[in-house]
Amino acid sequence: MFRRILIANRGEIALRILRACQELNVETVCVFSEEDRGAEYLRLADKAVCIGGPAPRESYLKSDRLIAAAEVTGADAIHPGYGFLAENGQFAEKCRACNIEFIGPSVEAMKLLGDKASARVIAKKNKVPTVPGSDGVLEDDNETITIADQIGFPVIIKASAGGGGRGMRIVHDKTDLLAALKQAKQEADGAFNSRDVYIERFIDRPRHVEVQIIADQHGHIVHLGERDCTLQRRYQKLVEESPSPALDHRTRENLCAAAVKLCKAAKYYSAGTVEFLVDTKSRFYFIEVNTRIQVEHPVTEMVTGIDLIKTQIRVAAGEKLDFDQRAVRPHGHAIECRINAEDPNERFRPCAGVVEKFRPPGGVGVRVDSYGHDGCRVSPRYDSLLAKVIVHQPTRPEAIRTMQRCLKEFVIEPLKTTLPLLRRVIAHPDFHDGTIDTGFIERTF
Amino acid sequence: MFRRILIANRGEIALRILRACQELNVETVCVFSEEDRGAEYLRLADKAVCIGGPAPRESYLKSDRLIAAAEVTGADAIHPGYGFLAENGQFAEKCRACNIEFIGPSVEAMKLLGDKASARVIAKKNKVPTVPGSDGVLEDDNETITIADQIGFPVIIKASAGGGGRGMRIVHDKTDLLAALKQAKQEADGAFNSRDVYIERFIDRPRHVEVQIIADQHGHIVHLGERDCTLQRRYQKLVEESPSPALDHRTRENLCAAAVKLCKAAKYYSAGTVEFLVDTKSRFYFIEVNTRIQVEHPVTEMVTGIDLIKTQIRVAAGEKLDFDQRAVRPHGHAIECRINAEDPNERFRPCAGVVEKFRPPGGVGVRVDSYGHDGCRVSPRYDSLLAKVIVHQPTRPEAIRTMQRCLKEFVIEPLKTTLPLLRRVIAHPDFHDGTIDTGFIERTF
Amino acid sequence: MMVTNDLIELSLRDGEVEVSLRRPNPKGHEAVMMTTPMMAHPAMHSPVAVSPPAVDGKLPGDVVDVEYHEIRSPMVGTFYASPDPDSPPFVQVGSPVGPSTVVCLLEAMKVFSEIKAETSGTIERILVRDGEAVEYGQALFLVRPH
Amino acid sequence: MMVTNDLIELSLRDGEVEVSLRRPNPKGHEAVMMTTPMMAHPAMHSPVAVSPPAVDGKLPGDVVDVEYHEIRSPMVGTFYASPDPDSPPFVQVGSPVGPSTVVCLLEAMKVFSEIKAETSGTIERILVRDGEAVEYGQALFLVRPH
Repeated sequence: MFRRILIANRGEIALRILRACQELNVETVCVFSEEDRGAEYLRLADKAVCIGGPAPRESYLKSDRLIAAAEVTGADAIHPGYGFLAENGQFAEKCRACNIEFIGPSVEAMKLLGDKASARVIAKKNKVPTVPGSDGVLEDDNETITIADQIGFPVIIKASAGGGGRGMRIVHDKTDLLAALKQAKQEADGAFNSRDVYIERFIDRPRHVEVQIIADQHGHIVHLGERDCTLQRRYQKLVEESPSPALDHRTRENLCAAAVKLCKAAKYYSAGTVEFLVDTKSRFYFIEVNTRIQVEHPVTEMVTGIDLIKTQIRVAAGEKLDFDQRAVRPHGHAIECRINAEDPNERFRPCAGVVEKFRPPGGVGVRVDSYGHDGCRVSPRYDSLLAKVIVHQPTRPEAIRTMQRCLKEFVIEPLKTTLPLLRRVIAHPDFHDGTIDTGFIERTF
Repeated sequence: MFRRILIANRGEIALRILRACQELNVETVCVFSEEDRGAEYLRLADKAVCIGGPAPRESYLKSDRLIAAAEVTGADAIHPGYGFLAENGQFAEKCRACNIEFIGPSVEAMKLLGDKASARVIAKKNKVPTVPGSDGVLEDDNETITIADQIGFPVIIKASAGGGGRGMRIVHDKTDLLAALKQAKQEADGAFNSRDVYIERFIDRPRHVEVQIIADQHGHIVHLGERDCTLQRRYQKLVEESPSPALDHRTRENLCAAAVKLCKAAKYYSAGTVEFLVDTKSRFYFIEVNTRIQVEHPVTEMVTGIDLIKTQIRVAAGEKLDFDQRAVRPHGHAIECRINAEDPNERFRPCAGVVEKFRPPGGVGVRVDSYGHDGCRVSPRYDSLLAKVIVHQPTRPEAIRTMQRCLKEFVIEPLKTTLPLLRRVIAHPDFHDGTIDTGFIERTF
Repeated sequence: MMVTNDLIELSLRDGEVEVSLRRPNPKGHEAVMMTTPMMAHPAMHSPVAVSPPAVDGKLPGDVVDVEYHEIRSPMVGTFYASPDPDSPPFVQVGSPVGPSTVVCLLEAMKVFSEIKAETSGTIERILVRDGEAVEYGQALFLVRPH
Repeated sequence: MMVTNDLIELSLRDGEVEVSLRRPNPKGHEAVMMTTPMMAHPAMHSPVAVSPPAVDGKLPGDVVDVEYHEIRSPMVGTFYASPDPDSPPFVQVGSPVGPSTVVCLLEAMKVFSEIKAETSGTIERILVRDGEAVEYGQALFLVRPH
């Protein structure tokens, strides 16, 4: 096991990793930016090191400073958390070149699965379903027509350089295809200075379901079931749950098996997540792999009873998984809500300032992961995630009820947060019925 | 189900019951004394009613005021929590006479099992082992010798009116018996103005192990395993855990079966606890029944996943248990530490005042039941219990490690608490080894 | 139903009849401390300082340093202003009261208790309505001392 | 090992060499803001106001309104007072410095960076020991301006 781990992150995930290290009897070094100086969670670390200015690129994204901090404090491993450098292969490579273990997958696996295009190739090779599409830039109109016919309508045209909806066109009928293609190329050119577009099958009203993987460096790989993260606001997950209310037993088995197959093919170890879209007919399509721990990992911890961060650290230290697939028996239902410091009336602009009153909920089956407390500061420079409320109950209706109770109980003043929105979302009959899709929040609220 | 429950208690257990009610969609009425006016947990209740002055006998013990408060607020049930009126049969009777359900066992069962002497009679009748003893006051010297011979040495002589060690004499050898008897009688006379004494087998270095029972009004009764509460300070439990580290499988089965048999014989329903002493040879002896929910109930909730307060309310409303004995499958290990506002340097005198800084621990498998927060007031008039830290992990060593981490993380300022003592206790090798007995703290710290 | 004799006997047995008088604010402030009614949100239970003229336009005069007394509820129950539905109320605004003047009935667990003023003066305000639930310590009347 | 030429080039490539100067307290207070060394408990990391005469008896004079400048670490690394173990230190207490005077080396990831004073004055105090680890923003020297 490692002697001392440097935690290259901040806020709730830094605290989460710190607690895991302490339970493994590993010393901790926390880094902080000048903006985070004095944060209470730093008090719990064995050492705390200022690494730079408030802006992420001056501190938490500065790989050399992080490695230097590990060197001067004698840390033999770095946990990157999520965000910042967690999926940066070069950083992982640099760490290991300096004899500091990067707690995550091998650089090879990160590159293979972390890159969308390469992951898609591996998926296809291993018969993991992907969204049918052009597999690259469309060259001419005739090719487009041929491919669209193969894919089947409706299709969606997307800008290769794009994101956020710009340059996208949904085409329901072949006769509209070429006109839409022209428009999409023009839009892509205007927005991204590139006319490159590709097409995919358009998945209407999909659910977002992902599979948690954990694997050691000795070839043992298991999945820990799925998380349903369909409840999103502008591609940001807001509510996650496990098991998915929309999967039947067989789809679940196939989905998890596909995720394992993909990771095995890439010789993946550490914790990772394989993300899928599931359509209204329970067909699933691989979209991407997150080669790190995720914000919503506690949902899986609650239903499986397995501490993902501790396990991730153990396998990084070369230990074998001490459980196999049969020993993973999820029970009950868990839901997580993300409480962001954002103003719903100001188009969810992050709110910053001092939290004067912070009263998290408690009780049976309730966990709150947060760095919050009376008097804590929320910085405008970083992710607005202030707290995660996770509940675990025997059944989904009970879990929903407990979450409602918790959201009612939670007091954060005076900052605006997503609490009021979440209260409405969790109380909505469509959420209870499990009949939502990824566009639910935009359509409904 | 009830429409509205009045919670006839305060502090952490009032909050605990309140949360259970909310999850059952039952409205809540909280009562409070003038001393507790403004307490934050009252804010969570649907209604809050002041029932009297600061002294318990002027408020929380005033049964007529509690019932009047239930009547004027339209509450159809009263949850007594623990302490105060929770084991008062007259109060239970009065409630029901006013058509307000008392959430607890029948008055008959309370009387049968709540009274030590009568419970002992039922235990004997049902072949539940009790501490062998004189079953009443010793009449003369000859009788004493005969009985002591039957019991077997060592024996302990106790004052019938006594408690707290006074009038007690341990006798290891027959030749010392009569002299000790004379001394004990004199001491009893001096201390309690009564020469009545009785004898029992002296159980050397016992463990305190108790069995959690839950039963409905339709004849279904199950046990939820045991709790080991051996770690006590002056007969006050400080640390509780489940399962007991000292029981083998067979003893556990027999112990739990004995508890069920006893409660069944008394037609007991609701939650209840059957307490035993276990000697160094794994022989167990029934001591008493607590006909109410206990402070340490969360330990059982963590290992079984069953919400005891919700279940208690459901069976009080006439519902059947929705699980049977086979469905109860405790997993992992749970430990609870009681954080009392007491000064260990002042012989554990309760500390009162304002908590300026309250930073409870969190993380995987951690639950904190507390009414504490920055700025909360701790009154000298009530129980000094400020918080309960409960941890749940796959194994006992992991649970101990998590508890150590939590006790380190917990900050309560500026009041003195049992935190420093608990940190030393949990770190003690004898606690790790599970080789302690009820006298451990007095001997060791 | 309202057999007053019985009630007093019963309530005395329970030691429930007692009237606590709120002393004027020690700082000599013109405000009267009041507790809000039971049904209000508990966060509002803390005493609120109110300038008497702002409370009720009918309060006579503009003298700001009057020290009102409160007659507060010694129990939890239901407030009745009159001995029975067909009778006039025990007291009204302007009624003079002495220590033993009965000002209302409080009912709890079907037992009616007569509440006495325990102070002398004139009823300035009645703070609860007939049939309303009251909690312990709740102000029922404001009395302007002689 | 300490090939200074290489180091500067490398460190410049990484954009690591930068010196931040702490301005005097805007309120004109006599205190100098200091950060405590990295190894200290983080709770002590917040800047501490210290009156210069109390920091070190050797500080010359009793003038309390001197505005010292700090030379602070622009990076995380190990502090070296001299170019190599056998050489004298770059500067000592009393040494005059100008903006381009090299005051120490900082090593990180086997790269040595020369740190310049970036201010003019006299070295009043050296706040870290040779070979000590320093964090970003940590005060290394106090400079009494001319």
